Amino acid sequence: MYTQKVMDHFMNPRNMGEIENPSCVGTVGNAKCGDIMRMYMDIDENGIIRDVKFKTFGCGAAVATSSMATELVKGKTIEEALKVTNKAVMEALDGLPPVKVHCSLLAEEAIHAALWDYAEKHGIKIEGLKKPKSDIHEDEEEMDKANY
Amino acid sequence: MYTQKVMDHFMNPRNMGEIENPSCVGTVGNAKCGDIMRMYMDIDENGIIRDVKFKTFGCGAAVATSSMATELVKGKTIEEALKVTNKAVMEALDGLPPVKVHCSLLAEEAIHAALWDYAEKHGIKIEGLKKPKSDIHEDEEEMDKANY
Amino acid sequence: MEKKIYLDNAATTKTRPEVVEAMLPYFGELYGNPSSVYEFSALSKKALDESRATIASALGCDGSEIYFTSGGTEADNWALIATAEAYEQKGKHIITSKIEHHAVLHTCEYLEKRGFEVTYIDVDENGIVKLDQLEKAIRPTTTLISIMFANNEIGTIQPIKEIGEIAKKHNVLFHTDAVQAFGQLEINVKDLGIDMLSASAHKLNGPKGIGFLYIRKGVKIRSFIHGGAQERGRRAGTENVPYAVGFAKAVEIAVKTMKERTEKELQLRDYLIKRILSEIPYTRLNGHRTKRLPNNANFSFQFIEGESLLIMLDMKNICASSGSACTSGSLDPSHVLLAIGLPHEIAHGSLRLTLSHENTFEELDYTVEVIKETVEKLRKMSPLYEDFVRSLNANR
Amino acid sequence: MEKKIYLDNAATTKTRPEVVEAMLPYFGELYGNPSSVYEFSALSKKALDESRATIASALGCDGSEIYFTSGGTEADNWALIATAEAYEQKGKHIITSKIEHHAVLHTCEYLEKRGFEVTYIDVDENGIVKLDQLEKAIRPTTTLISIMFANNEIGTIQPIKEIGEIAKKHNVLFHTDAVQAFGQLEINVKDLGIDMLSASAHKLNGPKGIGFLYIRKGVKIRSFIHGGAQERGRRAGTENVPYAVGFAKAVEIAVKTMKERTEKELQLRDYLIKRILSEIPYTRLNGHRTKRLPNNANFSFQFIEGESLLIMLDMKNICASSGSACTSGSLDPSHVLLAIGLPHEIAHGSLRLTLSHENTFEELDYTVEVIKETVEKLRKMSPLYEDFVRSLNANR
Ligand SMILES: Cc1ncc(COP(=O)(O)O)c(C=O)c1O
Ligand SMILES: Cc1ncc(COP(=O)(O)O)c(C=O)c1O
Repeated sequence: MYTQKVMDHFMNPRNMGEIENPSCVGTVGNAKCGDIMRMYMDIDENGIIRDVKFKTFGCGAAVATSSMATELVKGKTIEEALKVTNKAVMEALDGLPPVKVHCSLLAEEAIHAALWDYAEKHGIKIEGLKKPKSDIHEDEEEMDKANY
Repeated sequence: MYTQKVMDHFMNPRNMGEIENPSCVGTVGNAKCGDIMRMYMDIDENGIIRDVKFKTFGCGAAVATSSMATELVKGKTIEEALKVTNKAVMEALDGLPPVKVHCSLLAEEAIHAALWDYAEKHGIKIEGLKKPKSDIHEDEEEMDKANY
Repeated sequence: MEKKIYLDNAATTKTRPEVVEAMLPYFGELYGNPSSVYEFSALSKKALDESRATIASALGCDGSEIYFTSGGTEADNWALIATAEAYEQKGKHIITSKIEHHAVLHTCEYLEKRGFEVTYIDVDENGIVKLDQLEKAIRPTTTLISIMFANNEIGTIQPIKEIGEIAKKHNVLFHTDAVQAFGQLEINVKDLGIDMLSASAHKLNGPKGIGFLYIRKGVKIRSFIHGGAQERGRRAGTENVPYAVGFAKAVEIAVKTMKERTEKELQLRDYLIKRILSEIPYTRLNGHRTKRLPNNANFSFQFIEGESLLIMLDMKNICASSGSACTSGSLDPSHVLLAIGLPHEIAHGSLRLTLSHENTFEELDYTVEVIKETVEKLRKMSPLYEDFVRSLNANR
Repeated sequence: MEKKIYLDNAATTKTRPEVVEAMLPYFGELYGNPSSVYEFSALSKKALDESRATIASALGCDGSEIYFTSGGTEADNWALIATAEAYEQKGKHIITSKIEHHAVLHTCEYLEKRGFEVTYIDVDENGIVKLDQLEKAIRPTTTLISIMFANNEIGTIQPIKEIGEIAKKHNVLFHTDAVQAFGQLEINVKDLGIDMLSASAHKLNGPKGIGFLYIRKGVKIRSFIHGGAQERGRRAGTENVPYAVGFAKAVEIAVKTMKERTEKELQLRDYLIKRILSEIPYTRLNGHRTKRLPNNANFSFQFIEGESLLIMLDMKNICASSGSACTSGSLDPSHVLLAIGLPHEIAHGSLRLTLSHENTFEELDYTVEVIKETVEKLRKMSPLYEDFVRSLNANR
């Protein structure tokens, strides 16, 4: 059901773990839906994401999208990181099954949540960053909805 | 679906044919239901059925029950013939499938119809003989009816 | 003559050895449930989806538009009941014909009990649906037209494209029961304007107990059998993977052999029809002379009754039918034969012979001789024939 | 370790070679339609009726009370929908439980849309239906109680006899979904007061796509699938003779081997439960400790999510499930685990292992080791576990 890339990032997640004394942390999702992602970032004085780590409670796609998201933002500036969309995460993973698309949204949201925390802690405003929702709901296919 | 006896009477019907100048004839059933039986009798002055013949338009069971009915009345008196019931015909054939029970009723009725004709022609009243219905309907199982 | 002559291919067909072969691995080694998560099950899922794609390509549609069912009957029930329910807001009127299979007619009766209205369109003496009557029957509240592709008793093929156009013009959905046609005729659902189509594997040398409903993308009907999310949430129940694979194999072969096979059947059929009609008096062919399934012949022999004819043929090792198999045992004459205008006693004397490409001319020669003898024998026993002969003589 | 370890026998089972063997003739040579008139078809009809009788004797009922369906799901749909419709005059209320299979629950939802009322009875923390609540829920308008025999996820066996008595006392029909129980437990429908019972062949080493509904003589429900007069007029559609024969063979073997087989399963199951619970912390067994199917084990591993666990097990060649197969892919945690009172995040971390007598202790040893490692790995990745450990340390 998953692409090889997804399976690779799931079985061998990149940047999994914690950062001691991180610049910021963001946690999104909820246990009810079965997905929680937490992202730690270490951001230097130039606004470059020097290090990033994640922890995820969730399905294979949730783990893989978090892993890929960390890879995509690591070494980037805050502005660049903000441009990492769920689409980019999905493409980098060679796609996700339709029912798993919400995982990539959650990964995007986790980046935003961490950056929001950074902005709050430093009392700055990051252009284009909105307060992240802590909870992304499934984007069910119309068809499925019609049947239940 | 049919017993060996039924098959035997169907494939080799006894007393099939017509009687020229019969004492009486009875025809029962209707083409709508797919069964018509005609019975010819030759009855002597002592009220003994000397000869009997039938013709039947109908299924295997219709042919077999007519054939068996002729065997059961041949050589009998009118009174004896009146006592040949559909049960007797069925038993003599080792049974019929439930949906075919009406054929045996039709055979009984054919005997009655011939005898009724005899009574009318001779202006006599035969004890216990009612005017036969020309048409016997299927006695469907309750269950089947409930389903359609 | 001990070998049986099977002339009842409209009732069911033999499952092809290649089909059995194709199914076997899915009983034994590849038994995973297609809905499970692990890779072992992905093999079942793949087989299922490939089967779907094979079947879809035979109809000119997409795999995602094919939903497996337990047979033609379930597919018919589904199309009618779920459409009636889904479009109830628009109206509660359905149109069908008088010569549909019981899977459609009894489902209509069920819907009538639930407050739906059904119009049953007449057919002409050849069994072709009256298109003008059909179009006039459409009301603003009509949600569905269900007309069979080809009839199972008399083989008549309906003007499907015209019906599709009428349906489209009036914005009504069009379902067709193609259980007899699929595998015998070329069908392209897009060209013909078909919104839903039922088919069944066992009519084309696949296994008994699997069919499908084609549902055009965009038709918003729900599931008929509720439960798990199988068949994209539209047909619950663990999927019958072996039969799906077998069905696809049967379709693949049916498509590949269609031209050659049906040409052979046509020759056999026309030979049979010609001999029977010319050699047995007081006999008629039921159904349209040319717009008929290549393997169907249906006769009425006046003055005799069908079941007794069948049994006598059976004693001579000929397997035939007097109507649809599932109504044998009932006393009513075929509703199809009554609908084309036959009187009861003639309808009762009908015989359906449905061929396969494996039948031979020798088999048919034997069959014609047996039918001739048997009809003669039964007529001699028939009071109707006696009356007829008397009236002939009286008029002389 | 390349050989797969199949621990998902509640999802589906391998079709036994003897079953395949028994079916083969009915594809190839004995392909006659059981409803046809000729003798060739009588062979199919005989096989069908003998299969019915074999199955009936396993349940202590009569062959005429067994109606073949396309699976457990159809049987459940039939029992619920046809009973609701047939007894509508009496009332429009049905009682079921919160832990039924979707085949029952989604059918109830369908009936609710059609204006029927459904009461969903709670279960206790072990998954046993609350009998007092059940009895109190009965109204004068209640027509049916449908409670499953044994649950497919947590294996809990219900007090069927008591439910049968309650139903009888209040003159309400009682249907039970025995899809998981049939073949694993002894069932006598008369002793247990069951009016209708659903079962499915593929759960007991028979083929996928055939099941049956037992309908006690006297229960006046109609057909659910309308059409021909097959199955004594109650279930239309050409009969799946090969699968009926295969189902009967599977039942015959299941009955013959039941004692030995389930004893073996019990030993395996209890060994597995003991090791998992004692060797992996923050783990619970879901379902009743003893009133459970002999082959079912269901665990919740706190702080981790089920699908990722499943996939990692799959990478080690272990086939398992996190709920019923047909709901995998959905994001909602199991309704069964929520009904027994688990919080969402724990319900999400559940694993169902369902054994067969062919599993070995060696397989289970390997499985336990893999689960241990995997749970540990996933907990290290889990923010929930991180929070938990922090709070532990903070409280020290
Ligand atoms: C308890 C229960 N009921 C019903 C079903 C449905 O059976 P089937 O897959 O044969 O339709 C299943 C299994 O899938 C089940 O476990
Ligand atoms: C025209 C037609 N529709 C429906 C059916 C029912 O198909 P099945 O037997 O697969 O349920 C048949 C055959 O029995 C048929 O000939």
